[in-house]
Amino acid sequence: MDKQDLMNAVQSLQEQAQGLAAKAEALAAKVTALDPTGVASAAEAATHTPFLYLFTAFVLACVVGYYVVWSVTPALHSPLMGVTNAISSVIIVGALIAAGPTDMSLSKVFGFIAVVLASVNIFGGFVVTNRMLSMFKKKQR
Amino acid sequence: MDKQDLMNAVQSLQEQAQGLAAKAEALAAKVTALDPTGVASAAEAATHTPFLYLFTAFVLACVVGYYVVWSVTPALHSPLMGVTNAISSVIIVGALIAAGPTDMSLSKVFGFIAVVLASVNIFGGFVVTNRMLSMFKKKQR
Amino acid sequence: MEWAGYAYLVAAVCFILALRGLSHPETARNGNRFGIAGMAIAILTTLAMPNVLSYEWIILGIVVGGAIGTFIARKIEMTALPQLVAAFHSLVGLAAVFVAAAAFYAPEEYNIGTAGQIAVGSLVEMGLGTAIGAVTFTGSLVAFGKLQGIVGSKPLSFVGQHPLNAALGILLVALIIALCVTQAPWIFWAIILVAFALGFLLILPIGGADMPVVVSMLNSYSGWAAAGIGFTLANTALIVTGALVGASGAILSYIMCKGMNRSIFNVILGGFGGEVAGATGDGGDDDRPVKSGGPEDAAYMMKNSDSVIIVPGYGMAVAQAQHTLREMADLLKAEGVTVRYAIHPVAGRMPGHMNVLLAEADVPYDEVMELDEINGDFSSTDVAFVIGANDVTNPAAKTDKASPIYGMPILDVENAGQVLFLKRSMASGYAGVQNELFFRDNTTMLFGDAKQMVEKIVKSLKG
Amino acid sequence: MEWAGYAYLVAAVCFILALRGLSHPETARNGNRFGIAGMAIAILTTLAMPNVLSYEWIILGIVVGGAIGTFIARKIEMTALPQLVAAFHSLVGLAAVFVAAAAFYAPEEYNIGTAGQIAVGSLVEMGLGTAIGAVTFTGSLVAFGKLQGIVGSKPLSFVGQHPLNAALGILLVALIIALCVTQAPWIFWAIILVAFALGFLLILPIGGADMPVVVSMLNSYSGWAAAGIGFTLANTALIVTGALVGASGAILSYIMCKGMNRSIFNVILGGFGGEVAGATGDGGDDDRPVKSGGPEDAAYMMKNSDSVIIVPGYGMAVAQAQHTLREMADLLKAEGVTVRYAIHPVAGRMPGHMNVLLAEADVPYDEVMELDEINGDFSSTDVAFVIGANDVTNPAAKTDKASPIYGMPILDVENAGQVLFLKRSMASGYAGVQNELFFRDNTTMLFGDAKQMVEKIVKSLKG
Ligand SMILES: NC(=O)c1ccc[n+]([C@@H]2O[C@H](COP(=O)([O-])OP(=O)(O)OC[C@H]3O[C@@H](n4cnc5c(N)ncnc54)[C@H](OP(=O)(O)O)[C@@H]3O)[C@@H](O)[C@H]2O)c1
Ligand SMILES: NC(=O)c1ccc[n+]([C@@H]2O[C@H](COP(=O)([O-])OP(=O)(O)OC[C@H]3O[C@@H](n4cnc5c(N)ncnc54)[C@H](OP(=O)(O)O)[C@@H]3O)[C@@H](O)[C@H]2O)c1
Repeated sequence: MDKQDLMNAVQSLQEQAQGLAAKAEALAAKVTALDPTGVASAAEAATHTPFLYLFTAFVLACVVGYYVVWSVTPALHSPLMGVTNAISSVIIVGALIAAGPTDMSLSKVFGFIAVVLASVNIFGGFVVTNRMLSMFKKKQR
Repeated sequence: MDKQDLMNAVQSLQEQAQGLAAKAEALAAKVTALDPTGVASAAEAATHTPFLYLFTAFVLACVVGYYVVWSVTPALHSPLMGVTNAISSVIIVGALIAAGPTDMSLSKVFGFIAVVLASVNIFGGFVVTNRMLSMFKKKQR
Repeated sequence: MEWAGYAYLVAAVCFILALRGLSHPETARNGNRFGIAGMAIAILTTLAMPNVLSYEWIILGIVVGGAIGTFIARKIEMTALPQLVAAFHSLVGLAAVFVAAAAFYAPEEYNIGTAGQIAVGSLVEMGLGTAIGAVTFTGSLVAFGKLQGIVGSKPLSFVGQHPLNAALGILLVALIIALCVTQAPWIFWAIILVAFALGFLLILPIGGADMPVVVSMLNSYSGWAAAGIGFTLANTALIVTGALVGASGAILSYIMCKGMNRSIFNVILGGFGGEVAGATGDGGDDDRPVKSGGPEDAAYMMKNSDSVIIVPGYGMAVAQAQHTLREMADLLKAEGVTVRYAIHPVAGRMPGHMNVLLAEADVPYDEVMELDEINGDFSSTDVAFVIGANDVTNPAAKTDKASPIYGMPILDVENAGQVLFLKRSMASGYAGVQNELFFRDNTTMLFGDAKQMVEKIVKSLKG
Repeated sequence: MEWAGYAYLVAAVCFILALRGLSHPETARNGNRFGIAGMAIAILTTLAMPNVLSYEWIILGIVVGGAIGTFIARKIEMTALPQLVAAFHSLVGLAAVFVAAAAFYAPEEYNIGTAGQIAVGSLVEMGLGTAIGAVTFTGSLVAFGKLQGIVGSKPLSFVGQHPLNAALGILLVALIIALCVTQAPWIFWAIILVAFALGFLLILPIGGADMPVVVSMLNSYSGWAAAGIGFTLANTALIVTGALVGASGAILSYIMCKGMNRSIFNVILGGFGGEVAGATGDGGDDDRPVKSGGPEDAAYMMKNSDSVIIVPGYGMAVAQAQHTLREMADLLKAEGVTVRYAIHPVAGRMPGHMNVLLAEADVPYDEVMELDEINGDFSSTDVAFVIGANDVTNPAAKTDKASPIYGMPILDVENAGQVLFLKRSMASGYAGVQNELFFRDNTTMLFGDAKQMVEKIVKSLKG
């Protein structure tokens, strides 16, 4: 093995190494290119469900609401106001999420206040409706 | 630069190259690991929408169906059968997808037959309903 | 493809509006237009999908199918509506089978996997859809045959019928499970064949007169099948439509069963219609005297009354007497008589049957009353003219706990001053029970074919 | 978390069933139980979410809020229902504002981004939700004040009121857009302040008597706001509930407006209730003679009749006369008189107001009839006893095209043999129009407070 051979070998090795490095870099780029899209899109699919489906539910729920409310007997329109008042407090769901974390924060305080307000409505609405409804009695007693 | 130095340099180069190769391999593995999950999950999210949302739509649609059908006047129950017959042929959507590809295949033939059958219903159902409905007239003519 | 989802939603809303329109005759035609619009939107949206590329066959299919459908729908007699609906239904069932088969052989088009590697959830949906579609196909064919008179309308019960059907049902379930495991094409075809057989065997034992309930039930099934396919395709239009059709069929079956005071099981287990023939003989056995009259008597009686309520039933439909009946009513109205029609919810052989026939004869729909609206008015009416109806006037439904129709609401024709019963004989009706009213003092029987008799009454009124 | 979605769907179905139960008094209590179950499911599901970790504050909040709510709901007088609903509504509005604020400061909890980096779609939803919530809060507060009599019930119109409101509305929209662009907290708070002001200014000019329509409308808004938050949280329970509440409020507003024969714009633009005060004076100007009687006359007249229909109105509610009225009806029934109640859809000041008050006084609901059911029966009734009602009996609604109530359906008390009008004066009612019936021959006026007068009638019936 003479000097020339050695130099050649080293050079070729260097070239190979360079090629590998380039390949690795390209791969790395590919990985970083893939990673965000892959993970992000999966995350998006998991957390941010397609608006279309929520919108479909909303449209159908509006139709349901239309029919179900028109079928309420006029004599019970006051209890209807009570019940809708109670169930509209289902936004307590949002309040609970805000009040949920262990650490104290501004949003936790807001969440707590919202929980209190919504609870007043939930209990008040259902109790007053129940009071009204329990008064409605049939004739033959 | 003596032989020893050269050998050391070559060796270190070889080691570096090996390290690079290993890294490249690892990266390649990572890429293959990521690629399928990433692409597949994105594809899944796009094509196979969450069952939950379809099920929600289904439940709400059942409630809508309940109310909307009960509100049909008994005098029009025969046209109702005609219309539901016609609209149940909306499975033509599935038939069209099967009949859509350019290449001839067994499924394309099936799709074609289904298109014909569903079309009979669609046209027949709407036409006969229209015939029935156009006969319903009010008094003062 | 996001927009396609919205377009399908619009189509679904159109279908809801189509049914909503039927809540009143005035809005009904608009409703039908909504239905057509919804279908057009659904079809065009699908055609615009990237994987639908070749249109020749599709257009050919729609043109051929559309022409056939339009032709049949134009030509059909209104009295043949029940069998038409049954026939159309069988086509929907068959179409569902073909769609499922296409999905089985080209799953990649539907994004549910590749041939032999179909997602299990989709296989379940597909297997169920195929089975329901196939049952609907043969079941509706039998119903069609019975209603059209091709197959004998008598219930064909045979020994071991229920165990056999149960066995076929279990086999079907086993095959669907096997399909999910093996994905073998022969199992797919076996499912279709077994379901075909099941459809035949399930419906054959049911009496011809129960066919409307059966048709309605199969309608409901086909709706649920469509919803199932909707899940596979993640298609809102299909899911909503399926639910609408399913609900419609179920509710109409319920209304019919309630109107007949029978449970749906009683209908499906079959054998009921058979009693009709037997009981008809029984009915004739009654030797008590009845008062019978001729067309002139009827014409005289009605001409000299203030108000007449016409109660049409199955016999009017069979005799196609609606046009002549309208003529008779017009003549009476010209004499200053108030004429109205009272329709029982299950008069005839199909829900709303009488209303369509009367509408065909140009009877304005505001003269046609439902049971609840008019039942109180019989007592202030001079003549009730019952034409080809029987069960729906039978007071046994109120008094005789042993009667098969006990508990069914009836039209109180007995409260009218005079009752005219136009029918061919003393035979009983669909439920096979004798009608007490025939023997009442204020009843006059007019024996004869409904159409011919009314023609004679018309002649007598004219001259 | 897939199961949570199903749990929320179950909660949504429970809410649908809750409203469905209200279609009949017999199923209504069960319906209320469904509502409670749905709410429990929604709350427990949320508590089980992985990001809800600390329960102390939540439990404290629910206990405190629940105790307050239960206490108020138990103590409240049934006549104070309208203001109670208004007060509760303001709380819902405020809660929505706080939820939006929480989401703004901790968006990561809601998966809508990080502080200062919130998804634009969510910001729009949040901005709208906050604005609607804030308007609901102050608007309902004003409505509460007017109904409770804290704020003058007179419409407080002022010059430039409509341009000012329009300007505030535009400012609100601009702020929401700015929020989406800059995500600055001060803009968020500005939205809340402007919306608070808008709520005040929008409702202040509306007359006290129109408050029920306003309350119902704000109810509807709060429903749509809840649905909006539902989109942000991708939560079916919220979306469905929001749509239900939205529909309910809209339909009740529609029913009230139709019952008053006014458009919703007419109500919202305000100033109507003001005419009441003025017109009341006008009504008194009429110098035509009226026949007036005392409690003994009324007692004698009713005791000697076969049937009496009682027509309660706002005056009965104000005077809290329902219990005494029931006593009077019992005494009459003991004398063999048929007693029924006729309720106009907008009698009183809130939909279904009279029904609740009568139910409170133990009047069985099958004696309480709706307009359609009973209107034909007045002509065969001896005495119509109108207690604290006025507009809902005014025939001007049928005859006088110039009248503000023209076109509104009315109870035809005039057709009864005798009409008794129990009220304090000749003053007109809510709509401010004179009632022709007072001057009819078959009318007797009973001047006095409803409760005191009925007490006297009772005494006279007893002794
Ligand atoms: N509408 C539905 O959806 C539906 C569905 C399923 C079952 N059903 C059942 O069908 C029955 C319907 O009651 P219905 O009162 O309309 O009919 P029905 O009780 O079956 O009576 C029909 C009567 O018409 C007479 N008739 C038959 N052909 C006639 C002709 N050409 N001219 C004159 N009279 C003729 C028959 O007596 P003669 O033989 O003496 O002439 C028979 O008594 C009910 O029992 C119902 O439960 C209805
Ligand atoms: N129900 C709803 O949802 C709703 C909502 C908004 C508006 N409104 C409107 O409210 C009105 C309801 O009609 P209505 O007939 O029930 O009421 P009204 O027309 O307002 O008449 C009530 C009458 O009760 C009398 N009154 C007041 N206090 C009384 C007392 N303590 N004792 C005896 N009488 C007393 C008043 O006359 P005196 O002053 O002479 O005693 C008045 O004429 C309709 O115009 C309707 O459009 C209803």
